[in-house]
Amino acid sequence: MSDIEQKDKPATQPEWVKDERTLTNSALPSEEQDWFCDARPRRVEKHWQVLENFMNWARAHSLWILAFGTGCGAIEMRPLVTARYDISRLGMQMRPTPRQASVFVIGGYVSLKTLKRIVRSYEQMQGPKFVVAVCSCAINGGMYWDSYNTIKRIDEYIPVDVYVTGCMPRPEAVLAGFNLLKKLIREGKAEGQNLYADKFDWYKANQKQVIKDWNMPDYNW
Amino acid sequence: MMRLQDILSPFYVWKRAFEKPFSIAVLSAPRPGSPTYRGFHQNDIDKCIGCGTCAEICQNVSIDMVPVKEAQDGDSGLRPRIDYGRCCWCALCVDICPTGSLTMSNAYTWVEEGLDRDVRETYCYTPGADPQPWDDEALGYRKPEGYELLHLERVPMPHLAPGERLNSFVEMVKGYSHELAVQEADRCIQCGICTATCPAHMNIPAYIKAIREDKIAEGLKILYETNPLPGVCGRICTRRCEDVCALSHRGEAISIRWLKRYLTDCASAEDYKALLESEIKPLDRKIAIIGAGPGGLSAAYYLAGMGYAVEIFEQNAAAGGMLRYGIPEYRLPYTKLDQDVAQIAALGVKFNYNACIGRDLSFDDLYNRFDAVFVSVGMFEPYRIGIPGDDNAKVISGLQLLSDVTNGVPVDLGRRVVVVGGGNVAMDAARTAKRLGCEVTVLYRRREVDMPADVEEIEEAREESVNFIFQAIPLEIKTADDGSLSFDWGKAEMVQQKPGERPQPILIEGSRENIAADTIIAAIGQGVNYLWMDGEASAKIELKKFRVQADRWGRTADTKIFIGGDMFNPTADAITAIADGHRSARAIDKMLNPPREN
Amino acid sequence: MENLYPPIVDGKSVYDLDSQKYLKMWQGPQHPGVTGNMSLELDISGDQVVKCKAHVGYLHRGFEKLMERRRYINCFPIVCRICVPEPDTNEYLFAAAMEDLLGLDIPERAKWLRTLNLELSRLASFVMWLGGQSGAFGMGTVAQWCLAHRDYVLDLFEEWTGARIYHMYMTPGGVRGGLPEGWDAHAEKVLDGIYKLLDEIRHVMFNNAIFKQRAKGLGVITPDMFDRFGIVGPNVRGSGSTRDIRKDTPYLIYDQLDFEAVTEQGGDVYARAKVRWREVYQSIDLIRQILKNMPRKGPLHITLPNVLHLKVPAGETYVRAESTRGEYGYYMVSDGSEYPRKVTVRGPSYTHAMALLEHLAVGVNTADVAGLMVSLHTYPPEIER
Amino acid sequence: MQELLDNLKELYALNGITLRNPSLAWAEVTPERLVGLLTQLRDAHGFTHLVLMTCVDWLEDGRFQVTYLLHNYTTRQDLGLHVYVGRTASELPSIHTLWEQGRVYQQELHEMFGIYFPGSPGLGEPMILESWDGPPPMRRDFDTRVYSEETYSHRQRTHHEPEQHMKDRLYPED
Repeated sequence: MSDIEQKDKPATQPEWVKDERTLTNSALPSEEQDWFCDARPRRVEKHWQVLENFMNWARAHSLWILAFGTGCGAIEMRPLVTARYDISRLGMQMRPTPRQASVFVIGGYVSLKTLKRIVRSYEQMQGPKFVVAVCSCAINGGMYWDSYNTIKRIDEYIPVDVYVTGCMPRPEAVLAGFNLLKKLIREGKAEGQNLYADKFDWYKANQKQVIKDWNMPDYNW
Repeated sequence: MMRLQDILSPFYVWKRAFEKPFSIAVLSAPRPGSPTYRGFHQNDIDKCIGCGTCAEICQNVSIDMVPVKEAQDGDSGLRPRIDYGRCCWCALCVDICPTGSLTMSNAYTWVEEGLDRDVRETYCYTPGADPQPWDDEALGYRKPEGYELLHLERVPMPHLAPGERLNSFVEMVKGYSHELAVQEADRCIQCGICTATCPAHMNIPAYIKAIREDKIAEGLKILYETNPLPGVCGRICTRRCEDVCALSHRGEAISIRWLKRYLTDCASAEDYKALLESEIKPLDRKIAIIGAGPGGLSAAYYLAGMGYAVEIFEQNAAAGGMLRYGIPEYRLPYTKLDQDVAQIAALGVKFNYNACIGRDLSFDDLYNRFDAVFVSVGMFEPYRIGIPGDDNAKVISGLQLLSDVTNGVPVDLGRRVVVVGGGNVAMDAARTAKRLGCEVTVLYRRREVDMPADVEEIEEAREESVNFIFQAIPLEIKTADDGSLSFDWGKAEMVQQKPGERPQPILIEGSRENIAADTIIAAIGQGVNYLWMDGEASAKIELKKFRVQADRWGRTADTKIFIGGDMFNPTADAITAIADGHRSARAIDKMLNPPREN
Repeated sequence: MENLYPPIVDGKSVYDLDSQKYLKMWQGPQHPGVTGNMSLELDISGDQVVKCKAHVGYLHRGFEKLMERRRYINCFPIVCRICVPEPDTNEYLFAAAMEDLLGLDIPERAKWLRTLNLELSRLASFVMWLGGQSGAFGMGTVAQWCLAHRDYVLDLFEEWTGARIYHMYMTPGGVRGGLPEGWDAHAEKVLDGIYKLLDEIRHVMFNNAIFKQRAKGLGVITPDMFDRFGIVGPNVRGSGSTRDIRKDTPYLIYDQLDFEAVTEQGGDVYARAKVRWREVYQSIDLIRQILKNMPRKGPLHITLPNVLHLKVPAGETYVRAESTRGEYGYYMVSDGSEYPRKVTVRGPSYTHAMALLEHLAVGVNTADVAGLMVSLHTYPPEIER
Repeated sequence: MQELLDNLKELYALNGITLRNPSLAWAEVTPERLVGLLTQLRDAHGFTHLVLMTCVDWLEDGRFQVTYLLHNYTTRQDLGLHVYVGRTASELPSIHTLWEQGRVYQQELHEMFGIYFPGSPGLGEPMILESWDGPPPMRRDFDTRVYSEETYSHRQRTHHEPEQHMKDRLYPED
């Protein structure tokens, strides 16, 4: 991945506060200062290995999906969570709020307007959190490769742990993606959250490059 | 108004508790896709010709053509590489594939871990070349039977009926009308595979496009870029381009030759004139060209276009060479040839007729007077049959007959004519004899499939009720008492002498049959007349197996002498001669390297 | 006009939205109570919605722009993406508009197969809608049943066309292939299952006291609103109208099928649910009729001029079909070139989810907004394309 | 249909009347007479249903063609009205008072083409596009492909054209 050049900024500001469009606590009236989190995301350090293995095992068996149908991929999530494919057998279910969810399924193409909501939702999810990108549109633009309003690669904006290609991918293919995710989690390789923390500036710069009316805190925790 | 029933009714759902659940056991073994599922692509890499039609129709630009094999005639060596970050599984690529090599398996699962890598690279592969688990999957989407995005059948060319054409030398192929030509041009998929195979590398897709868009003047200009005798080639070209046409794999090739003919036929005099309008800066260099056949005319056109002063020396009374004296008028009307020649003459090329080098003029003289000499004298020396009695006056060569008819010399063939040979000259001679009112029998040493003549020519000869005797080896020609000829021949069998080579006809011992004839026409090939190599100038030129040695640019051992045409190239057809002329013209230009402005 | 925004008395809004007495609440885009990726901006007083504004555009891909630069044949795979749950209407209408401009008539058998495809797709969409409507009122059981049965229909599609969701089956000029062997029996089994399911839905949903209490009288559409808001499809049929394009201006072979437009009185959520529930019966019946009467032999496709450089004569046309949501239309303008000049998609959700929903949501309990929105049967992708 | 159009032709100066088929006709009207005509069609002639409103950009002619398609539920006929308006500072009368959904259509046309409809509620608010800083994207002079390539990262193609590739490989010097 190519790194975006870092802009020069006054040393007094945190380096990831990119421009004046960003909302910061200090800019708000005092009674509203606890609205936003001013901190940047932090790496989550590993526990003691045995404990970590146990935690990973537990995480892998309790994946709660954020019920946010971002694109046409959402249509195959419904059979997946209902009787026919019934992924509750795998300890997975849909949750209506990011606070309760640990898996974000990006369903295909992402328009600019949705990208903003995706970033907010992703940042509001509590760690450990994982992203599964389904459909070819999330990989390289898919059939909207020349559309002015959809981004072409979701991994430039949020870290993606697992990809599933297809248009639409069948529920079984999505399921295979979840199985791979579980495997990665058990092996301790699903480190998207830490990647986001490490390369936060890069992700932010990419996000701000396409979201022209950035009017929220840089990190919506 | 609430009723008790409304409160109890939902409990109906409890009965479902005793029913079989909907859930399927997908968790252990995923269900396979249906037998016609549109999954990941498969490609039969040997069947694929790399025409790129799949990439052309893909609206997602998900198909790239990448080199996998060596390019060769009819195969670009490219193979489609598919990006599954773009593909939408619409299967238009499968539907349109001209060879039918591209299909889809019913495999649908492909997951990748995504962190810190560019998945766009992993989600790309060349089906058939990069091994994938589903390569041998028998199920999956295939183009449904009878469903066709391409037009596999050629628009039929109107011909004169056999009965009609036997009476005259009027051109038998009528030519496409505007509608038919556009319809035929519309079939073209513009892949460009044919361009490499055409000896002259004519830009075939471009001029077919011009026909489709009804831009005749533009099309004519494209033709003249690589071929100064388009009117001729549009009629008698051996059209190797059509052999490799992408559509010929499952259907009939585009009638490239007839489309070219359509262009020249419907181009107006203004269109032709417009081609001459670009200004040519005359150069102070003179080129002599020996032989006004296709090779010589082509070289003359391009050299004159570059500004050279070009003079052509032709032994006959008119230009065209084999085109005029070897091809009967019902295939190539002289007016068409004259038109193409006139276009070349209009560039300022000087024609010297009845000027045979070695007889009327000396080669040394030309060599000294001109800056370069291009020799394309063609092959006008017919071979003899080489059996006892072939020196009889009633045994004539096919070429003799054809040129006599061209020159208007009265010929008397009698009633029964036997033609020996299986090439195009044999067919032309046979059909010319037929038009002169004879009964014609063609004798050929090998089988019909081995005949070097065009399939269409054989077919048309049959329609004109020419008889064929195959696997017949000539033995002897005797004169009967009534003055007619008696031709003895023996039956041959085809023997595979070496594996991989074509079978040879071997005379069956003791077989001897007889056919009566008034005239026997030998059309078993021609050789080169080396009369022109008389003086000192040509001393440097090497001959090997009766062939002048030169490189592919026609450069001989003497830097000033270039050769081309039938006497040089092994295929001995008009389009190759034209290509030779064009190539040599550029080689001559390079050799002389005259000063040019800017 | 007077009902669209909060009531105005003496030139002032009854609800003073600037007084901060009202809570502003966003429902969506990430919310289980909206259909797809769109959002509602609600002003609430207590439990009651006093103002609703629909926000769309989360799924905008610029189809009409993309189609301007794609050849006609290349538009055919992308149009089905305009509506995810019922893509076939798009395929049919695009093909129909193109065939109208080209002056083509497709083979009889292709017409039957197209009708079958459309009807099956309507069936799947309605069944999924029933699940959505019940789910929006908290009856998850029906949603589970419906989604599973819809999946059986998708299996039928997969067997027939080679794909579950985006079938890309109706190509301009006809259809891609015939029915596979044994498909009829498989279809009959699935239809039978849905037929039984419908009866269970009647017990669990339509006879359910809770559903009746919540759905009756909610979101009433009155006949005077039909044309003012451009309401079409089951939404008007739930208010006593018999407008049904399949019946009124028959296309394909609908005129050879025996059916009547389904209509209910009441105009509320309950009536609309009833209409759609009955339409599933109708679809099953129509599919059975088609399978019974369909010609089994004959050409499926006419060969178009080479699709790689197909030019469509200049002109403009409008074709319409009855989708599950009502009138779906394609307005196609050709300038005689290889690319369409303009293709405008008229999705029924366009008016339902914007002007109409904003109107109906006023005065509704917050908890019922989801149910109301589902009852209008809107799919966001066809609003913004 | 023909009869109706003949009647209206005089009154509303209709132009370019084309009958595509017995139930679908197109006609051209000037912006000034548009609202009057639409009102009369709706109230007097039964064309009560506004099917759609859309715009076709005739870049070559330098004008927009705004199409109003009306449907008559009684006679099952469609009538499409074309209104031509220049591509710069385009302005058309608003029809939101005639049909509620006219507001939505007008909002979209304003956003996608930059046509101004005075008086239409919420016209200036972004509807579909958010944070869009380019020209109205549905205009033909806006090239979505170029924009997309400049704004987003794409895979580099490795495509070879067969014809050129064969030339490079088989006869490079010809």
